[in-house]
Amino acid sequence: MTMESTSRLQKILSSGEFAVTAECGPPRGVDPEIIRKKGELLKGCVDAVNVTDNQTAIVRMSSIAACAHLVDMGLEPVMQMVTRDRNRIALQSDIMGAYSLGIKNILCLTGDHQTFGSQPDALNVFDIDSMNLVRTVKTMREEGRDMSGFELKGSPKMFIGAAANPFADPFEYRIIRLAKKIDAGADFIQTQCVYNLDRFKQWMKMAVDEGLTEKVHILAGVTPMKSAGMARYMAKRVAGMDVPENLIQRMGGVAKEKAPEEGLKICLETIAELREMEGVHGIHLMAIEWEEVVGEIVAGAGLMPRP
Amino acid sequence: MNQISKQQQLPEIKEVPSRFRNTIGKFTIKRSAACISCGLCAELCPYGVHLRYENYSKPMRPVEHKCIGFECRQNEYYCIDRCPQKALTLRLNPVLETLGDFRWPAEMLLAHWEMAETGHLPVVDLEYNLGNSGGGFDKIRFKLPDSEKYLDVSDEAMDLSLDLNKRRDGRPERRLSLPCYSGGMSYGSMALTALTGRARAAQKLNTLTCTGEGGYPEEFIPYADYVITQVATGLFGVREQTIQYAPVIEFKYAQGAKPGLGGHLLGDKVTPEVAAMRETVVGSSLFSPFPFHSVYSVEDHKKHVDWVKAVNPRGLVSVKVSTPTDVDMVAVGSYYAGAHIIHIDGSYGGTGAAPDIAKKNIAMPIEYAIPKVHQFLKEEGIREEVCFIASGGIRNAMDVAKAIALGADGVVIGTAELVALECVRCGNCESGRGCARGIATTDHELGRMISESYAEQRIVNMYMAWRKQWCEILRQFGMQSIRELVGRSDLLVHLDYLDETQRAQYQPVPRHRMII
Amino acid sequence: MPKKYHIPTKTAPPRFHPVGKYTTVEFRENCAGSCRMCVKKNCVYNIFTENMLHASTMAEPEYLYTCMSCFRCIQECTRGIFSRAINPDYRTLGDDYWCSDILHRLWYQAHTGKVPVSGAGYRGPFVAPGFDSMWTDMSEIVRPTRDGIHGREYINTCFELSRRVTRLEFNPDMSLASAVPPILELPLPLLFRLSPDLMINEHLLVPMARAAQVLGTLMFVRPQDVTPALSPYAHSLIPCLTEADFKEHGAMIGNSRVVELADAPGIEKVFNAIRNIQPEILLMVGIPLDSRAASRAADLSLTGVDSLHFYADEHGNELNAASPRFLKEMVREVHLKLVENSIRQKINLVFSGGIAMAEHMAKAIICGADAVTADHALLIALECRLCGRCRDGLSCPVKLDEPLDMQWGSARIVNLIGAWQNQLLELMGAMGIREARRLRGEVGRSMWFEDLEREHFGPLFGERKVSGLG
Amino acid sequence: MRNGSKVKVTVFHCINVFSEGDSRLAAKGENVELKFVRLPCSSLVKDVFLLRAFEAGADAVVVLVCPEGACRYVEGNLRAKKRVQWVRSLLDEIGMDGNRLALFNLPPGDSSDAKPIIQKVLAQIGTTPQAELSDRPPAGQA
Amino acid sequence: MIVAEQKPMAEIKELVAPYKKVLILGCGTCVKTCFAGGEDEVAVMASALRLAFKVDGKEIHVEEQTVERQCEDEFIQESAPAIARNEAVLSLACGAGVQAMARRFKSTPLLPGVNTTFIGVLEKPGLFTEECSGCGDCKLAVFGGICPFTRCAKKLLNGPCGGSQNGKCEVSAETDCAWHLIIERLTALGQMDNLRTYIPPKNWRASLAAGPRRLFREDHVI
Repeated sequence: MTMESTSRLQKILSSGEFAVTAECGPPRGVDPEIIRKKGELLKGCVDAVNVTDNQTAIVRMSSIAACAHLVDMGLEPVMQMVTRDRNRIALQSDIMGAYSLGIKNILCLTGDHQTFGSQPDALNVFDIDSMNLVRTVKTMREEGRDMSGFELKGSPKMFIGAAANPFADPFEYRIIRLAKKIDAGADFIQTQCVYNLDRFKQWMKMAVDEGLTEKVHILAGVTPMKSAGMARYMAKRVAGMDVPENLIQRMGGVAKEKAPEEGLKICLETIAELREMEGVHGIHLMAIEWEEVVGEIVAGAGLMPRP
Repeated sequence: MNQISKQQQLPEIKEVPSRFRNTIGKFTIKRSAACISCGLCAELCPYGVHLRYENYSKPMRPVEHKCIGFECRQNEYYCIDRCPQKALTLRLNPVLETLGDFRWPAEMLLAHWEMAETGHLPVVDLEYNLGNSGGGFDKIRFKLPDSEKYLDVSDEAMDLSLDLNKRRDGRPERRLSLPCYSGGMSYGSMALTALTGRARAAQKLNTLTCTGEGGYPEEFIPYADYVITQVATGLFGVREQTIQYAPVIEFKYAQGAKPGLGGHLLGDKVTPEVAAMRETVVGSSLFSPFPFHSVYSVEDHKKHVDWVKAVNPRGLVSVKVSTPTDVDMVAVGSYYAGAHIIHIDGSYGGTGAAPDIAKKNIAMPIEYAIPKVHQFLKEEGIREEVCFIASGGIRNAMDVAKAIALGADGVVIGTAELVALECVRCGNCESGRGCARGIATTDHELGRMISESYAEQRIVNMYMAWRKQWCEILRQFGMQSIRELVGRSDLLVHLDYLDETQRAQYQPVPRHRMII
Repeated sequence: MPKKYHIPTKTAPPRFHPVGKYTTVEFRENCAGSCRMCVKKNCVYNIFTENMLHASTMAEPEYLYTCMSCFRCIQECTRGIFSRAINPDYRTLGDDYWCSDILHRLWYQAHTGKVPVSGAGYRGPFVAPGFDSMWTDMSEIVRPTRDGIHGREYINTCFELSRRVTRLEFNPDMSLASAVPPILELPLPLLFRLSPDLMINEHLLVPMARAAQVLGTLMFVRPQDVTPALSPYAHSLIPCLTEADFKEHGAMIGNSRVVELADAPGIEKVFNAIRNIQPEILLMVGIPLDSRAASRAADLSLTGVDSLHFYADEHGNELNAASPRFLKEMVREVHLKLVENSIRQKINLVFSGGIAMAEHMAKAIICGADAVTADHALLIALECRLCGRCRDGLSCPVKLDEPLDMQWGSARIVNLIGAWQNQLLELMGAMGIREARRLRGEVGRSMWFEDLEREHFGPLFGERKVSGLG
Repeated sequence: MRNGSKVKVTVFHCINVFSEGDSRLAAKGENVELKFVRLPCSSLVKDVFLLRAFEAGADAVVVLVCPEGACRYVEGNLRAKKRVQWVRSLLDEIGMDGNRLALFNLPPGDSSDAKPIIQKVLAQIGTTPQAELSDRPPAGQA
Repeated sequence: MIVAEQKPMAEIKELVAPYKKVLILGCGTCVKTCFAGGEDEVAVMASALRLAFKVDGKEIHVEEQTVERQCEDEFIQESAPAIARNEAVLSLACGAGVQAMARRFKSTPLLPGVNTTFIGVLEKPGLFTEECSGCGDCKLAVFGGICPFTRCAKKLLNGPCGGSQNGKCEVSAETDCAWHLIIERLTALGQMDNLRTYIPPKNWRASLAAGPRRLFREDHVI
């Protein structure tokens, strides 16, 4: 792992400390206060805030701008960037612009398909895939050149993240793909929400066996469930999610008003198990539109203070 | 002794599949879109109806002619019931309604295609012994045999041979291994490959084929010892040389398909090759005169026979005539003219094109002529001195056996050999470019549809299947040689001559409403 | 020898798509027919090229007439989507006697003027009722030439409607004492008649009369059907009159060579009245072919009539009988009755009804007729499908109720008769018979099913236990 | 009902359900003019046949097929059904009532059901013969 | 082949409405095979249009013709007399065919009767699937003969996204995940190593990115 960037997240991870990041979706509008409010909630309980890029293909304030607001507040953002909406020209220019605004972390994604979002009629771009985006950022960072080989005046010293989904099919191939992303230049990996711990363990073991955890920091995705309905929805409707039936039962087994409490309980149990797992270097909390609960979870997991 | 051992070397049977992509079967199997390509049907079917090739997950279209149909229901491998998707449907093939005719019903055609393909009698339940004509052979049955007489000998030990020369006149005593040989089909009427294939099959089977009246193509020369040279009224392509090639020379006076008419080849079929062989003009219709313009009496006839005998001192002479009311007299006349073989061609046969009016109306069916001639030759005391051959509407092995039991020594086969080459009897031998199936055609493109080896082996296969049937008949009557069967009309019954209780013992006459 | 008789034929294609025999059953959903190996493109007979045209008028979807049933499309289609069925319209064409096969062949002959030829032997039943239980003989070594080449005699198909004189009488000076009767020789033992069972109109009669003129034969016609359009052909018509109405049609009698009178008791009494109108006229009496026909013929033969014309029904069956006998037996009965009475030579016999094919003409003559008439066959030559719609007052699918091209119509009929004549020549040639006159009553040159069974199977199998054809 | 004139119905039928004689008999209706088109298999009703029947002036088109599972060609009647559905939707699209076209499964050889079926179709389409459709003023001017 | 589907009748009616004499011109190649524009479809379209206008009380004269290929002048020429007789042409060919016609017949309005959808195959009776996008830079050898550019909703080159489950694409449960198929096939071929190597960004210049493409075969030009 090359130590090139000046990212705080990177420092924490490379120091061997268990890292905590949280997700923050920009608003469907222009009001920066909403971002700031979310930032306040997360301040002091996470190491970095992960800002989504038109997630689920719904049009929102741009990730770059939202990140810039957080930088202003003294928080460290992780800028998500999807290849769905930009061709290679826009991607590179946005990366340079973001860095110039003080954004030090990037999470390179392909992005959800637009058919699920607010604009299914849109033309997708997918000029390059996430793998190539990772490599592009790395090349810019380490060689100081853009994709065309042009030498840049100053290079974005970004800490590069990529996503992995241990629960998608075909399972055997998932490790190959992880290795490929690491080869391409990923410094950290953020996984899909972990509910099925058995399968996650199996995946982690394969990653450890392949020696991949030596090369990369893996942050396990964790999402607290608010209700049995949400559990069922994620199990059925969200692509790439694996919510075991026993968890759905468990959520459904308690009274409706008690459900959020039960969700948090599951979440804390999961974090506890994750912390024991070899190769897991941190967690990524995706409390979707429920940011106020992040502090409670981090505290409950005994991970305070942050950073 | 030498003869016998030669006979026992039976030609090899080799599977020769259809030339066509889709075979026609008695049953049809449809695979619906519900099929999930699991391949179970292909694993189950022992008859090879469902094929599934490696790395091709979908089973191929069913090989319908191998399917044994509804009787398969009792088997645990019955694909229709076992298919997990219920995607297969079995039906009687409706196309059979449009195939075949009264004399050659669809099932008889299918069975002969199968025999020619495999060399065995069909596994599928097909009626191949009886036609739908409602008379003649279709009403004649072998008597129920006496089970005590059953002779348990192998097929190899059976003698099915036919002696062509019984005159003991110093000419070769030619013996064929089968009680039949194949009829004249002329160069020009048929694809050359099919003709040569027939000659090759004749060699393999130790029997004969015949040039017809279109001349002697040089492709026949390697098989010359198995090819009859026909001398017909048109004398097309007849030369001293071609007479000298042949073991048997056949005078064709008349033919059953168009008795009293000469042969004719329409202009479309007279290609440059045919024209050269027949020494005529390309594209001009060729009509053979009728009769021999130089023959107006038995004496004239004898003159011809003597001439041929002088040209070819080792040749046997066959005289082919049709079946007028005085066919018996004609036969005896031919004997006195010096013929070794008397060949009577009945009215319902023929392979080539003929006016419909002639095929249907002129001269009598062979079923009547055989006993008439046989009896007359006996009365004249010369039955043992001639080889009496019948032809014309003799379709299958059972017909052959019946004809022999009625009094013939052997028969000549035409149509069945074409059916072995996948003729559908559509009857369009002369129209346009000739046979659309590449059999009776001189069209260069269509003629390429048949290869010599295909034709040879299909014909060999069919006769080998027939041989099995003949052997079984002989065993049932305690005979070891087909010569014992000649004239044994006492072994036959005719359904119309039985009272009702007796008739019930025999297979009834098939009667289907047919549209032809 | 009369001069060489030759019938000029010339292709006359059908106006309507003839009802085809086969139709392909194919599921287009499985194939759009754009494959390089498409059997529709490769059909040897090119029958699929016009396939869409058949569907283009919804008057009636027509199936493939031209399909020759070679099965190559069925067997070679890469998707195996073809099956074949018999066209249901073909199945129901005509009736049991005038079956679809006969209609098809008549259409073919009227179209091309050629003898129907096919390969692969005979396809029909061993024996069938009617004329199909009788075969004609052949001769191995004698055959007259059919067309008189090299100066040899050709086969003569003439017959006469003339008055028969059993002997000539001479005056003492050896001059002829008896009047020489008029001679009317027709080149073909076939006359025309349009059966009133189906359609009769001017559009049909004119081309037929013209064809009769071209062929040198005569056409029976009812006076009520005669229109001015027929006047150019008056010489080729035989008016069918009755005792009651002949006087009204004197002009017609004057223009004709033969006139027919419907039989009635005492009909012979009006013969002289007609001869008074036209002394040269030949008289014919029309008699229903029923159980009394033979004795009536014997009676009438003595009355000075020249010819008798017997009417069977449209299927050639005896009239007014519970289980009618067929033409074959009926002709035989009439003929033998006259032979028995030694008056056969005095009279000419013409039979009508059920003459559907060329062979019927020859076979009826063998049974004892001098000539026969073509009736439905003529209508079929003009594409009639015998659907019977006209009997129900419905429109004709081939528009025979509307004017048609006279040239075309007569060409179709000439073609048909040309083909029939050729076939008659084939049969006579095979028998070695040089004159149609010699064929008459010559049963020795034919073979009958019952006789063949008795003579050839009797000694082998004993006595037949079933009646008829079995 | 059209003034004085009969309603025209074209019936396509598989000969297995409905024989020639039956169709001739049935054709002699009172207020309905029936036209029968015999087919060796109902699958031969191409979509264009159905449309052309309407073009030729039919007020309704009825397709009579064998019961499902009884087709000699196994799937002919199913295909006829699909095509009828497709043409019905096409008729709806072009502003002719899809109900003018109907398919019925009849037991083989039983023609007694045919008349009520045809009456049913006629009841479905109401009383507007096709000819009167074209007499209507063009859309928008009504 | 090029797969197309007929436009809805309402749209076609609108296109045709201004004209009184229209030639419906089919194409006997790809669109015939996908049941969108062969002789049969032309006949159905003609019949349906006539009926549709009859219902509206309008008259229209419709002529039908189908040529072997509408994208080649040699075949287009066959339709020239019919085009001269009509006011407009409703072409049931693919977009290429319509444009080839437009180039040849300058004064006749050309109306497209089908939507050209994709280059595909007949997967099973009645189902056409897109299998090639004509990108001009074929890499099927690497992917075991299955094209991820076309058959993956995200055009991914370096492995599947996280959304595929049970071998199906996240975008539609009816679509096979192309990557699933690739992995299955490469496993069977023993070529999984193909997927360990990194596939660089695609050169889209060979595709539509560089504007309309041209293919010039100099060796075929004298």
